[in-house]
Order: sequence, then structure tokens, then C-alpha cells
Amino acid sequence: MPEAAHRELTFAQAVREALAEEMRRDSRVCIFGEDVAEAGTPFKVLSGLVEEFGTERVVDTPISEAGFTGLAVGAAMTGLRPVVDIMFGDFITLTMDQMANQAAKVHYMSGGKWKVPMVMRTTLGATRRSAAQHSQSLHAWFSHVPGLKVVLPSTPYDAKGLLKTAIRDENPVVFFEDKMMHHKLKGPVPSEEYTIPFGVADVKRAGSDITLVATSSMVQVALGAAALLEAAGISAEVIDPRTTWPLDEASLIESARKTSRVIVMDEGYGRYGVTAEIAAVIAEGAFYDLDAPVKRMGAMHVPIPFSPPLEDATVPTEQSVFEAAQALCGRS
Amino acid sequence: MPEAAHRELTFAQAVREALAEEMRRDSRVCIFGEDVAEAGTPFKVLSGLVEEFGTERVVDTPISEAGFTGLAVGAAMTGLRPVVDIMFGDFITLTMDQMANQAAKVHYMSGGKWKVPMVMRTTLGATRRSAAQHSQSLHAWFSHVPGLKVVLPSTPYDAKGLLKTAIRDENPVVFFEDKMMHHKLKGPVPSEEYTIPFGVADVKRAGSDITLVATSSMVQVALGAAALLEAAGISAEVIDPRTTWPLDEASLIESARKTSRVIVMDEGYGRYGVTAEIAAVIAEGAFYDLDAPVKRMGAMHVPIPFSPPLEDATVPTEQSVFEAAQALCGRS
Amino acid sequence: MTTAAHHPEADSKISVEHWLRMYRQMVSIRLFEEQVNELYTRALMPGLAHLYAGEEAVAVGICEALRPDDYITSTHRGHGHCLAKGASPDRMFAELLGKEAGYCRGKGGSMHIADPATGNLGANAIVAGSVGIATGAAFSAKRLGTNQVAVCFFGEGALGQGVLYEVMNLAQLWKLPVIYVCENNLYTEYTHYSETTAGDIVARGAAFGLHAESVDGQDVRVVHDTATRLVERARQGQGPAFLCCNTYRYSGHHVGDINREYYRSKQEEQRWKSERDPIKLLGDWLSQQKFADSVLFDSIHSQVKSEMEKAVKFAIAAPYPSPEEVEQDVYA
Amino acid sequence: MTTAAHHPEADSKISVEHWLRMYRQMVSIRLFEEQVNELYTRALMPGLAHLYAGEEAVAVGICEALRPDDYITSTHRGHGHCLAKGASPDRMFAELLGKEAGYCRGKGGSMHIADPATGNLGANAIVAGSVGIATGAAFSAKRLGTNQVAVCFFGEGALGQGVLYEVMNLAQLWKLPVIYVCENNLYTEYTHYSETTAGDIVARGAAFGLHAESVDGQDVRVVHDTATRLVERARQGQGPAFLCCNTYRYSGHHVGDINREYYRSKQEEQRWKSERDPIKLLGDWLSQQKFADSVLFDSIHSQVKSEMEKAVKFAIAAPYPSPEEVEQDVYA
Ligand SMILES: Cc1ncc(C[n+]2csc(CCOP(=O)(O)OP(=O)(O)O)c2C)c(N)n1
Ligand SMILES: Cc1ncc(C[n+]2csc(CCOP(=O)(O)OP(=O)(O)O)c2C)c(N)n1
Ligand SMILES: [Mg+2]
Ligand SMILES: [Mg+2]
Repeated sequence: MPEAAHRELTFAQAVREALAEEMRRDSRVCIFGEDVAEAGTPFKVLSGLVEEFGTERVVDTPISEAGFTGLAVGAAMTGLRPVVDIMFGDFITLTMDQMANQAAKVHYMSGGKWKVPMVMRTTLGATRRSAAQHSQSLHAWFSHVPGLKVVLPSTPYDAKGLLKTAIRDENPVVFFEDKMMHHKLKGPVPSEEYTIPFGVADVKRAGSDITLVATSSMVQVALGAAALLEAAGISAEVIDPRTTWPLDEASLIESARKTSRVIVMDEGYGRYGVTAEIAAVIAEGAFYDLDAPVKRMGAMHVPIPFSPPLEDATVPTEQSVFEAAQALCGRS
Repeated sequence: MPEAAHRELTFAQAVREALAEEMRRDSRVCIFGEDVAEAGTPFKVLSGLVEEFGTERVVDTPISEAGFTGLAVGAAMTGLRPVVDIMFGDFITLTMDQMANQAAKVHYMSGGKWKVPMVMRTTLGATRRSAAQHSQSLHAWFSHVPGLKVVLPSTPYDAKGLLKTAIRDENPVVFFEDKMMHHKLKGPVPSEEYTIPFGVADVKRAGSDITLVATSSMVQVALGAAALLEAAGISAEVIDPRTTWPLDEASLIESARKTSRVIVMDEGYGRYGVTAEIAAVIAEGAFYDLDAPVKRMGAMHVPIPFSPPLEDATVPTEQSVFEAAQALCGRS
Repeated sequence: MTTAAHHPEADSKISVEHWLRMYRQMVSIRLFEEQVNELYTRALMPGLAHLYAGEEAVAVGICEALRPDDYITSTHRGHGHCLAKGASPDRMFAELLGKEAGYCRGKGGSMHIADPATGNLGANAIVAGSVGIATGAAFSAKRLGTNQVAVCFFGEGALGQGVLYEVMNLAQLWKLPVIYVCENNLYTEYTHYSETTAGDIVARGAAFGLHAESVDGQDVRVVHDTATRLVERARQGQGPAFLCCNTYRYSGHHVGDINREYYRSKQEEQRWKSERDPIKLLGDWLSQQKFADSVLFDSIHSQVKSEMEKAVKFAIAAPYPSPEEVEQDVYA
Repeated sequence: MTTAAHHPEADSKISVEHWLRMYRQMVSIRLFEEQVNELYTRALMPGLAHLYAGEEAVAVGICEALRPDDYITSTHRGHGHCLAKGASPDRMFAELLGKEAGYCRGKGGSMHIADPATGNLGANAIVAGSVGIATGAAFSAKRLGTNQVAVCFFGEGALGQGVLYEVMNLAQLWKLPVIYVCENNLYTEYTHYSETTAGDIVARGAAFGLHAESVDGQDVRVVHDTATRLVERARQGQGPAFLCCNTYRYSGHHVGDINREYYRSKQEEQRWKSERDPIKLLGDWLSQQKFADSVLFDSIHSQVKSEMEKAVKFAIAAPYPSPEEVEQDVYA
């Protein structure tokens, strides 16, 4: 991160700034979604954009996730660069055909002739007391689909730089925001222009005894656990792949080979999910250097319950990661 | 398999027989799908059922995958046991909301009060020259969702026994059939009644030097490769988990510990897919016994191309598995 | 003013009791929601809730036309439907607070209340998420010959979801006993429905062949008479219906939506409350007809009020589910 | 018989040439499909194809009302649309055979032909899969001020898919220049549309406020006149339209659907062929009007025939894409 970055923005502000800058830069960029205009989304992430860019470019839609995602695919093919807002990540269920069968395949099926430069912004993450249909982290589904790219920013800095890259990309990109971060997480964001390339993992904290691979909401948890571990004399490296596709396998493997112990953390379900892929990649790539099996921590494999004490039990915490890391290092 | 099993059925016949038996046994079982009645599905898997059970129980639907899957959820909650037919597995994209946000969660969200005893039968597999929207193997998506069970039969025997279990299960179950097997794969199926429990892997061939974990369409490929390997002096075990959820982790790990070398094969995309989960499970569970990294083989990470030479390159073959296994055993 | 012809039962003794019962139920819903808002304001309720105040005549007028074993499905704004169908306030509050005594053992929360005992197939947090379920329940009723009817409540925002049209087509093709009740309260979150709804709402039902009408959703007598007629029709095998109830929500989209002048004026809200309040409208008519007077109304209000206060106390005192419950009821 | 009023251009010289051009195009499609069937029968074509023979007047009548840069989206039964919009038979055959010279370098095959040069956004193998894309193209056209119009072709089976209603709503709300053309050929695979389509087809468009009509899809003059009017309307900003063209497919659902008496009679097929053939109907009218005679028709047929034979030869001789291509064009 550049030295000059003295400005602190919330995650939501960083997202908004990325959108505003790209919309100024390129008149083809437009936004579609439910209550994105005057309301600025229920999460108030887009507040102010319609005032600057008008309802022609910040377009309120009916509750038609499949319909307006499909529309965005066609608009992207024919000269616009749509950014589609799917309020809760749980609603991507309704867009799977448009994304997986259309957006992801148009370029390939047409022999490279048509392109679909669109972005879907959506959310992930539990602990918001929103229950099973408003708390899922389903990014593994899209990560499974060739033709899509999947971005999981974990800081305001990353959010801004990665979203700008997403908007400039010639492919369909899905951008998942942890809704708990929007207004709660602040961080430095330089005022000068920057972008962050896809497929480049970021070491959020260097360490030597154990690697915590963490995505999105789990990065802060990993950093908290790393602080606890430090106090216990264990040096944890926290590395964030930032994009699940493309995936920076080399950096993850390198960190694993260095520390020889790994926990992979992701708020999605682990089973057939992101931690499975990353654990498999590391177990293969660092096979001869690992001192212990790669451990995976994700959402408990249950629909997210509403009741607070139950919900809190479903997500890895600093404490649970700390304990798992200690155990892995033979310290518990 | 019982000794008495001298009868040979095709995969399609086995599926049909399971349905017919369960429909005779339980009048609540009914079938919904496009062209399932008189046409007996485009794959002719259900031929004859409407003649026996009538159009009240074998119900032709409009092309409304979301609608009739949703209808099945409600019907299952209120006393029927629907079997929904989604012609090509590629079309599950349209049912993700009904399956993941409704069927999978109703039981949990209602605190255990409502149940959804339904089955979705659908297909997977490429090499049928059907191109990118009719060739996908998307079972990893459902395997990722708590509340669903996912079945991948690889023989007529398994298809019949597992489908009967699926229909009797009190939960939503997704049953994937390799469409290339329907009429091409024959195998022994006893005439006496049997069911196969979920979560029990089946050793399709015993061996000692390497484990080939294979699902669905990949089982025959694995068996073919095992024969080639035998000729080359390598004894391969072929083990089929049969259900990706519940997953028989213990048996897979046991086989891996015995042979110390593993290839995991599944026709879905490997990335963030079934091979990732199984490889991660084995790499963790057999950590101290593996002599080589677990290798994964799945569909190439591209939309399935139409052109025959290209399409053929996307799927593991006996030869490519043979070569990979030899390499893993230090023999290439 | 509506004439006796519209309210054929208006002069019999039984019907007066029936109207008084409905009056009481509307008051119950109103005061229930006041308590919910209070719980939110006092930070005693986890998460958010969507209040039904203002729309009471719809839920009550329709549910009073149903048998106890008839089915309903509900929405994120579901408290009114649940109560009108017979749920008891104490267990509903308990659910809203995530307590074990709640209808879903705290797992569902405000948006997922379900109760087999009152035919409540569940509130649903996916807009239009339950239209398939309701249609399936009607399918079961018809197939099993139970003479039950299913009512599917949804906001006009659900008109944006394609699956609604899929299932209306199925219902009409198969003459299923289901009533699709569109509660047009003018807003989908923060957007006026005219910005998201082209054409004519009633025509959308009629286009699929359904019997379709619209009514004043603030006049419980009209709603109830119409519902009685449509339910009767459905019960007698004459097929589904589409009923648009024109209504208004008094509060914000959810309890936290306080400053809403950017999407609707205080005057508009005031007008509905003073001129079109469903409780007042029924009360005025009952008074005019000399069926009741303010003494009776006051006593109903105070009885209900203390009932609600007791129910809230119960819920606050009730224990949370034990932590082990989190993994229970994922599978039946 | 239609009157001059319906065919205002019928007496000008230019229009005769135009009708002759359409005649020739219909013959091209007919003979193209004959070759496809032949390729299938001779086992030279991988996979299956869905023939458009019988429906030529729809594609030709409509595409002749379009500018070269206007957009179309097509379906699994797409050869007619592609040809009518200007695709050349040689590259289409090459695509059907999976050759590199094909429109999609062999990656798409029969169901995915796409071509930016002729405004063809792509055939689509998901029923209703391209309705979003067409609507999005119309959105771009409006936003970018290009005055282009998009035509979305689909079979009446697509009326079962909810996303169609979602995008019609969007198109009408935003007055997008898109025409939804429903080709009602009476069957969805093996089921008569009356078993899957409740209510009235035209009403389904009208319910969403679209200008909606239906025409005799066998009379190219009626189709063309209507299309010209609707396209003009759309181009002038008057919004979308829904056009149902009543037509018939002569062959099976796909080339392999030979025995179809279980779902439709030979007499019915014969009746359409002898009484309602679009080529014959136009030919008869041209003859009656003395605009052309059998000599001219014969020469057109034989010219087209040799053109098709040449194109097939080209495709058969053309090379497959090289194996490396399989991983190209997944991402732009
Ligand atoms: C599929 C889906 N998209 C978006 C949302 C977010 N959302 C919740 S309520 C709502 C508005 C619903 O409006 P309406 O159907 O009119 O019901 P009302 O709130 O007015 O009762 C929206 C957009 C959702 N829950 N589900
Ligand atoms: C979503 C989806 N469901 C099912 C299918 C399988 N399918 C292919 S064509 C077809 C029938 C389509 O009928 P219609 O739309 O009338 O077109 P037609 O074949 O008559 O031209 C079906 C069911 C599909 N391709 N996509
Ligand atoms: Mg509303
Ligand atoms: Mg058709």
C-alpha cells in the first residue's frame, strides 16, 4: 500500500468511490439493481451515485434478479459495462442460469466473438440475525464455473482496487462484499488512482510458524487470531487470495511451504467449497513441506439459524481459530 | 451384490424399475417433468410408467423448471413424495432457489416441523456432442448445500438401490444420472427387493498400489484404467463414494491409507468441485500415510465445446488416468 | 359505502360475531406489531422485522374464509398472516427473539414462522419464494382429495419474479385449489410499484387464465366476501384465482426504516391512516349498524393489549435453545 | 386471401424483388435443413439438430424487416433465424460439423451459432435462455442512441419460463426497442402446447403492457408487414412488442425424432405441408399476381440447391480446430 495513504474510508465508501470513479471515466458503466438509485441500496452502499449519474445510469429494477442479470448480459455484449447489484448473496440462486449458462459461456461458445464485460456485486456473511435465506456465502458456486472470475475483497483498500479492476475486465466478474464490513470496517485508501490485479494473493500479516489462508470476512478473524497467537508465542502469517478465480496458487503454496502448517478459512460452507479447493491445492503443492494436515474452517454445515447463540456458533471466531492453530502447532 | 443376481439391466431400466416399484409400493410417489409421460423423457428412461400409473402420477409439465420444482417442494411438505425430472443437469441453474433456499432449508427453518421428502433426478456428463449448455456436471453445487443429499450412481445395481433409498428418504435428495450410461451400461440387478444406504462407499475393484476414487461416469473409466494398470503391474483399487453427501469419508481414507497413493476422479469441474472436497478429506485423513500428493482429475475447466476432438479432450479417459497413475507410482 | 348485497351475511347474528371476531383479530395484529416495534426500539429483538400494520384487513379477511386445515404461505411481512391463521402471540414473540419456545425453536425468526398445526407452510424471506410451495400444497390437496385450499400471500414486489407466472400457469392447467393474493401496498422496499410494474396487475393473473379480481384491501368485509367466494370456487374444483388487495403499510419497509420522506410523504401516510384504516372502517360500520359501540371496542383493545404484553413477557423470559441445537434438524 | 390493404407494398417494383428475395431465403432455409438431415442420416454430423423446415416465413418475414445491424437472439431451432439474418451456409455447416471454419470455430455447434457481423447475439440451447440478452441489447441500443432494434425469437415452450415475463416487464417499463417473437409451432418437444399453456398467449404479452398481436406465421407477407410495423414502432421509441406467429415444424423435434405418431398424426403433418406451406403460399401469390412463374421458382430452387451442396462440401472438407483451441477463449 502506498505511503501516502492517510485517508481512511469505510468498506462501503471504498466501493462507492470505485464505482463513481469508473462511472466518470467510462460512460458505458451503469448500475442495475433493486433500490440502487434514490435509496442507494438497503445497505446504503451506493448513496449519492444517482445524484451524480442520474437514473439513466443508476437504474432501479423490479425484484427480478434473473431478468435484470440477463439484461445485463445482453447489455454487456452490445457496448455497455453493467454492474449488477444483487442485494443479498442468497439471491444469486435466481441468477445461476444467467450467470453460469449465459454470461460465463457466451465468449467461449461464440468462438471468442462476443464478450460479456459485466460485474455482479453481491454480499456474503452471517451474524447479522437475518436467518437462513439472508446469510449465505455462496461464492463457491461461481468459483466452480469456468468463464467467471470471483473476487472477495477483505479491506476497503482491496475493495476499491479490485472493483475497479473488475469493471475494466472484459469478462463477467462476481464481486462479493461482506455485508458486516460495509460500515464497520475502516481502512486506508489512497486518493490517487490505483487498481489491483486479479490472481495476486496479499500477505496481510507476515509470520513463520503457521499460515492462515483467509478470505473476505475471515481475514479480520484471522488477524485477530494471529494477535492472540503472537501473545502465545506463535507467529502466524495471514494470506488473503483476494480472488478465488483466478487463484494465486503459487503464493499460497509458498507460504505453506515456509510455515509448514496451514489453516484455510472462508465463511462459505467448507464442504465442496472454497476451503476444499484451497486445502487441496496446498496439500498437493506443499506436500513435502507440511508438518500437519491442512485444516479447514468455514461455516458450520447447517442453514444459518436466526437465534443469536446458535448463529454465533456457526462461524469461525478469533478464539476458535486461535485454538485450532495452537492445536495444529502442537500447543494445546 | 447377491449371488442370485443373474439378471442384466441397462442403467435406464434399473432407474425405471426403481421408480415403478416405489410407485407401486407407495401411492404418494409421483413424477413431474417435461415429456415424462407419453414420451417417457427424451432419454426414454421413463417409458411405460405413464401406462401403468396414469397421468395423475406421471405428470407432464410445461418448461418451468423453477415452477414445478417449487411445486414439488410444497407437494412434498403436504403429503406427497414427488420425483422431479430435470432433463439435463445444466438446467438445475433454474432450480437453485427452490432447491437451496427452499427445499434444503424448510426442515431446519421450521425447527424440524415441516419435511421435504422429494427427489430430483437429473443428468450429468459430456461427450454427447451437445455443447456447453447440455453437458455440465454440476453436482458440486448441490453437494455444497446443507439440507440436501446428493447421489451419483455408477452402475445399474447402484442406480436401482440408491434411487429406492432416495424416494424413501425424508429429505430432498438430488440424484444425478450419467446420460451416456442410460442405454449403454448394462449390469446385474437382482430381481428381489433391495435398497442401498446413503453414505456407504463401494469398492468396485480391490487393489493395493493406488486408490482411484471415482464417481458416476468416472467409475467405468477408472475400471478401464485399472485394467491397463494391472497389465503394467500396478494394482489399483477403485472406490466409489456413491453419495457425495453424506460422504463416506472413513472408507475413502482407509483405502488411501492402505495404498498410499490416490487419484480422485469426477466428471464435474475439479476446481471448487467434488475432487477438491474428496482430495482435501483424504489429504487430511491419510496425511501420515500418503506417499504422494493426491491427484485430481475432472472436466477441463472450460465450457464444454461442441467440436468432437475438443470435447473429447475435456474429460479424463482410461489412457489419461492410466498415465497419471503410472506417474504417481513413479513408473512413467 | 358498500351495500347489503355485497355483505349478504351482514344481518344475521352469527355474522355479527364473525365481524367482531375479525375486528379483534385486526386489533391483535396491530398491537402485536406495536410490541415488535417496541422490542426493536428497546434493542431486545435481534435483527429486523417488517410490520404488517395497516394491512390487517387482508390477512384477516382472507384467513377467516379458510378452514383451520387450509394452507397458507407467507412472506417477510408475515406476522399478520400467521396470527390471522391462528398462531399464538407468545410463541411468535418467542420466535422473534430467537427463543426455544418459538414456533421454529428460534431457528427461523420473524421471516420464517411456520406451523403445521395452523396450516402455515411458512413465511419466506425470498420474494415470491413460497409461490411454488403454495401451489404444491394445492396439488397435494387435489391429489389426496382433502378439499383443502391453499392461499399464497405475497407483496406486489413478487410480481417481478418469473416463478410466479410459472406456477400460475401450472395451477390453471391443473385446476389447483390455490388463491394467489397480491398485497399491493404500493411499495417494494423504497420504490413505488408504478416504477417496477408495467401493464395491469389483474391482467397478469387473467393472462394465465386465472379468475382474477382486485379489491379494496382496507375493507375487511369486501376482502372477506371476495375471499369466501374464491375459496369456495377453488374448493369445488373450479380452479385457482388471483386476488389483488389494494392496501398500505403504515410503517417503514422494516422497523429500522424511519426516515422515508425521500420515497413517500408523511401526508400520504397520514391520509391512509386517517381515512383508510381497516380497523376504524370496520368499527365505524359496526357502530353505524348498531352492532357494537366504543365501549366494546375499548374493551377489545385493552384485552388484546394485556394479552400482548403477557405474550411479550413470556418471550423475554423464555430461554434460548441450547447450543447443541444448532446441528439438529438439518436433516429429517 | 389477404387484401392489398394488408400488403401496401405489393404493387411496387421494389417490393416484388423483395418478395422474391424472401422467397429465395425461405428456399435456402428449407434446403439447408434438408442437407442437415442428410448429414445426420449419413452420420456425418456430430450430435443432433432441430430443423426449422415449415417455419421459414417467420424468420424471413421478420429478419427482412430488420436493418443489418439490428440484433436477433435465437434458439435451439435456430438455423432459420441465423440464415435469415445473413449468415452464410458454408460457415454454418462448418459449425454444425464442429469445424474451425464454423461461426464459432466449432465450439458452439448447431445450438449456439452467433455472429456479430450479422447482429446475431447467438442461438441458445436453454429454452428462454436468450430473452435477457435480447432485452439487454435493446437497452444498449436505447442508451447508446443507435436506433437499433432487437428481436428475440423463441418457441411457445419458452412461455413456461418465468424469466420471459421478468424481461417483458423491464422492456415495457423502460420502453426498450425489442420484439418478442413467439413461434408457436404447437409442440414443445413431444407435447402439444395446449397441455402446457393456460390462458391466452397474446394476453401474456398484453398483461405486461406490451403491444401484442398474433399472426399467421405461414404467410410471409403478413409476417413481414406486421414485423415492419412493430419494428418501426420500436425504433421510434414506442416500446416493445409481443408477436405470436402461428406455425408448424415439419420434422421431428430433432433429426432423430422419427416415430412421432404417439404425439401427432401423419395427417396433421401432411395437412400443414400441403395446405400451409410458406414457400408454396408465397409462390402461389407471386404466380397469381404474375410476378413470377414456375420457371423462375425452379431456377431459384436449383441455384440454392447447388449453393447448399457446395457449402456442405466446404464444411466436410474443412479441418477441425487444433486441440490447443480447447482452452482458448474461456476468458476474453
Ligand atoms: C428474491 C429477493 N430479492 C430481493 C429481496 C429483498 N427484499 C425484501 S422485501 C423486498 C420488497 C418486497 O416488496 P413487496 O413484495 O411489495 O412486499 P412488501 O414489503 O411491500 O410487503 C425486497 C426487495 C428478497 N428478500 N428476495
Ligand atoms: C430450460 C430448458 N428446459 C428444457 C430444455 C429441453 N428442451 C429443448 S427444446 C425443448 C422444447 C422447446 O419447445 P419450444 O420452445 O416450443 O420450441 P420448438 O422446439 O417447438 O421450436 C425442450 C423442453 C431446454 N433446452 N432448456
Ligand atoms: Mg409492497
Ligand atoms: Mg414449439
